Amino acid sequence: MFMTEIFSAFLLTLLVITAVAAVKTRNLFVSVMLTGIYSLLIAINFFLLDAADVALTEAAVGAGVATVFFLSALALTAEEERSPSAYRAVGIGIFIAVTLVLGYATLGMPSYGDPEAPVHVHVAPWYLEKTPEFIDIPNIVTAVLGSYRGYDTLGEVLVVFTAGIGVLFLLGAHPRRKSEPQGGIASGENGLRHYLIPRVLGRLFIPFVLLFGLYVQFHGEYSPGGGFQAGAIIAASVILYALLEGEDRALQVIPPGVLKGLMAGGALLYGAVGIAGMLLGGNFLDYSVLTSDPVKGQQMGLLLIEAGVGITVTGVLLTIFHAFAARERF
Amino acid sequence: MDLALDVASWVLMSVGGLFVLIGGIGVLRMPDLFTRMHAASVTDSMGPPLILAGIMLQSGFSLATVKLLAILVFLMLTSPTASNALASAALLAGEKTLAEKHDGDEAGEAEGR
Amino acid sequence: MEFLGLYHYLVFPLLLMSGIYAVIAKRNLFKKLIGLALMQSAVFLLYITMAKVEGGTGPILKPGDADVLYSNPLPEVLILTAIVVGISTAALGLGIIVRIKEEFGSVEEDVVRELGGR
Amino acid sequence: MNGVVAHLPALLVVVPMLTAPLVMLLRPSGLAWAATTAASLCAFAIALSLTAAVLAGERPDYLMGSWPAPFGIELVVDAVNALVLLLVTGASSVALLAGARSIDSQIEHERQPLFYSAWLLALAGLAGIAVTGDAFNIFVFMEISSLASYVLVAGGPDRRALPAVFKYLVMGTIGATFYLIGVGLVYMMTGTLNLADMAERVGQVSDLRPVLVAAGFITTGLALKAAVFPLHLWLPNAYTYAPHMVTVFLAACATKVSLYVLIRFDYMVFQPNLAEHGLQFALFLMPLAILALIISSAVALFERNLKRLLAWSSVAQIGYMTLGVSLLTTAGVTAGMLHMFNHALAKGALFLAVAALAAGCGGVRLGQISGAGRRMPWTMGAFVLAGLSLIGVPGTAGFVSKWYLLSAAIGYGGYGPLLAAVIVLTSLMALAYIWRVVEAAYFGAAPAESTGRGEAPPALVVGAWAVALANVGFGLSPDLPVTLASKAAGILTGYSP
Amino acid sequence: MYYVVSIAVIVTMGLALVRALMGPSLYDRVLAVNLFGTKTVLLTAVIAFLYGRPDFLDLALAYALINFIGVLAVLEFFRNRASRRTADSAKG
Repeated sequence: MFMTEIFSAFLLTLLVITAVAAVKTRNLFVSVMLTGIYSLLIAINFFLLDAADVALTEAAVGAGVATVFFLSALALTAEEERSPSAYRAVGIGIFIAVTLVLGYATLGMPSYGDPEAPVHVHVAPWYLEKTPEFIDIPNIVTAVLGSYRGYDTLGEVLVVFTAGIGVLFLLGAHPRRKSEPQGGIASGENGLRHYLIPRVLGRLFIPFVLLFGLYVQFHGEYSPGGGFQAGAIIAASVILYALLEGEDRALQVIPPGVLKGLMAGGALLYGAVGIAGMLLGGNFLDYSVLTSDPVKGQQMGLLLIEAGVGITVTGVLLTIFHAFAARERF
Repeated sequence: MDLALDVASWVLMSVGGLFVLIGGIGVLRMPDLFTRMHAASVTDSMGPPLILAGIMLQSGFSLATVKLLAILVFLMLTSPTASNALASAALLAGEKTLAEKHDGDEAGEAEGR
Repeated sequence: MEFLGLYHYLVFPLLLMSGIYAVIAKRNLFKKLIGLALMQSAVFLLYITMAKVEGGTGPILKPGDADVLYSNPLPEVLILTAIVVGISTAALGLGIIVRIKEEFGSVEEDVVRELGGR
Repeated sequence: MNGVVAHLPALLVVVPMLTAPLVMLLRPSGLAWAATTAASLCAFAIALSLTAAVLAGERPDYLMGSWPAPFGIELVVDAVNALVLLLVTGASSVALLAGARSIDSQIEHERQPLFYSAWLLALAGLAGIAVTGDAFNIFVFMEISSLASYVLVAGGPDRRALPAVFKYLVMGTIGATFYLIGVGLVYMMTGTLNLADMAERVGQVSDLRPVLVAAGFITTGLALKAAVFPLHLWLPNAYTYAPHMVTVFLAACATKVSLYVLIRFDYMVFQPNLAEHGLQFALFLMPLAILALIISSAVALFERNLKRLLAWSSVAQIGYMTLGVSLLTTAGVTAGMLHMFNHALAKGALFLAVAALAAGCGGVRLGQISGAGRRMPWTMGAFVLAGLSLIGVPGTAGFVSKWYLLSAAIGYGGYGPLLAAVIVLTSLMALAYIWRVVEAAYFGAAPAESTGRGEAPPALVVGAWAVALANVGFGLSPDLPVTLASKAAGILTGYSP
Repeated sequence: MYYVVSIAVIVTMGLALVRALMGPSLYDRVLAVNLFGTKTVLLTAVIAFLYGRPDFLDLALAYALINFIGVLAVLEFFRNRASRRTADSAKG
């Protein structure tokens, strides 16, 4: 695997160059484009480091949805960075100090890929060893995410939910409805309608993207994927629709009330599964008690909570997208 | 049989890689946006079919082949679309073609760097 | 080999610091958020790097294969969480920026400060 | 019934956390307030019963999903976090009960369900941080509480709330990221995320350099979140421009929860295992605490906005807590924990009174409240009582913690008397800045245009008085906080052999 | 043989990055980003086989979808900006 090491090193170098360029450029649009590249690069690196689930999430969330969000916000603010940098000396000073400190820490770290490193001999082997017995699904990441550390994941769903609440709170309450069709991104009547080819093709693709999202959602126990990735992909498909047909049409398909319901419903579904565990005599988020067979119960619990995650993530990402898109430019 | 398959996928993948590389060099070296776009479309339309076909020969017939086919169809449809849309956007925004001998004081030019 | 492994660990502070530099030294609020995003992804890299086992493969069990070496699933799980936290923070920050632009007419820190916001 | 008791540590977090999505969907905002208050009171009741259990010598713990400890996530309640839990749930409940009218006047109706939902999330997040025994879980709940508090602060009616909240967001995210780096480095060296397991395994680590760096990152990150002195820049503006009730809630507990994590992590994981780390910790925190005390009190002396004055005073008071903790003695930690509790009482009452003043005078600048003492005698009465507690006058809660702090400082030996002198000096400064408010309120001429208004909404005044009287109550019979704090100090210092 | 293709693709990615950094126009950068995206798809597909885990092909598929949406979002941004500019100049 020596060659992949070289690949990895080369890609990491590109990563550093991209990051520096993204910071240095004064044009914010270019900066956003470069962060898109940065996301793709770091996702490939995750993939090279065997983290397929993370690579999928980073690509869907970082390169896809985040870029759309940044662009929609950029459409509402200024595109050029005007003020020169300040506190440059402070910045560089901290840069050097922290780099040295972390370099110092590097000296004591276990060498890269060492199978005897502490992370690989404690806790983690237990997951790899016991999952077939307790939960019996091939994707250990999903097992840890949904069951062993399901409480973290519930917290994470609520972080997303909070972000949705926050954006709605900031932008949603008095959306300045547009008087002319030139608001934020994807506003107006027609979106990309006059681009005939993308429109035709895009419409062709939307069902497939949705299908793929559902596949990622429900196949997450067997292959990379799960609620977050699926939520992001499904949200992306609706965003695609909004880009092609205009934001209003997309809102007709899934009205804001439904989006709110999705946001809350997913989190509540997750919580309900946890409480069901409690009522049936286990602890909170104990899925083994859901059915008479503990392994089946775990699998059912995982399926349900992943669905909850997917629903909330879809709802929140779309809510945020619409909140930006409905805003009139200043 | 295996040998023939190996040779075939070797050839396909190498040629595909070559196209990708040529296109990449073209994107770097060509003088203006539209010629660069032309170079990029070489990598998009010649690279994926050859490379993915090479992989398909290796993988035999399985779920992976179907996925590869899906990726291929997807790439073959989306990249030309994206190129087309990009070109028309650039053209609408006043980006000049090489033939029009642009002066370099266009809005797009000033925004770079 | 050893050097290449070390390289992973050294890239992490560089990425982290380019993000922090943007947060400290840039006065454009949008750029600060981009800096935050870069910074967070750097941390993701640290975690995933430590999950890798030499000669291992992704932690999705292969049916029927008994003695396969798998990489560590736990950091992956943590980073999945952290990625979602990152996008949530970014979205909220963007929302605030849009509101600042509406209220103050600018997203430059010094302009906003002159208009009374600190 | 026994079954429910076993689930209490989880329910404490789960109840507000799962009420939040429901509240968002409630249409009439009165209903949203009622549901939020009910959930908050429920959490408060749970916190009380957990505290009772802790006082009875139990140590309630809970395994999430029934997975055994280092593999799953474990919740642990002991004296240290029982104190913090009481603060968090209590502050939220009091602010909600007293401030329904105040919130109603500051947040538009259609935004209120969202606001209350964010409030519950902040509550769940803060309680979740305090109750968990897992390092990464702390990060997740820290993010819930931070994002929710950004939303709450951004609800402020003044447009200057927005830049303030942006700064809060940036600095909070840097803090959380630093914490995440630190946890990552410790995890790399120990392979575990459970705090107790971590504390055990750090001792067996072959190379301690990454752990040392991790300690630095975690301390810096949490110090940012806790607004320890030079990293406090986000705090004054965020508290000033937030809606009044949010200030009451957050000022009473948000920074203290981060401080709790800082103390817990350092005393539990790092100090027993890193040679000389206790000293490094003290050397890092003590000078900062002294600077915080002197500089922030001085700034507060010259501040004309009442809320910002109190916010700067909060930065100074965090200095007392870190000072106590940095002494590394049982007496010092007791004093620090005790002050955490008492300061929350005093600040809560003060900010409630300020909210009442704002309602009665139309503003919180010193010029606007002049003459308020005559028109709003009840409100100003509560303010003065709480102010006395903040200064540390005998008979109030503030006196108890100052007393413990002074005796801890003098018992410290060496330059202990010098520290004691700093404590006395800054208490005098507190006297001065509280006096400025009192002077304006009682002896200033009332501005002509606001003479028509009278006393504030009764709920606010009652709330302010209730908390102010609690200050007196806990000043006269300080058994509960003192027992909890000394138990907590025993646990914390007991980690180091 | 996977290595050969990977090297070609990775080098192309490097070239695309150079173009993205050089510009000069915004469209050049978008072109480079798009090129970078499709090359990422290819690289993931190849690496999935290089690692002997064809089940990881889902990633490549996801990248292909996301990449297309990203480019459309950029185009929409441009279209929007153009209409904003006309509005601005109309306002004077």
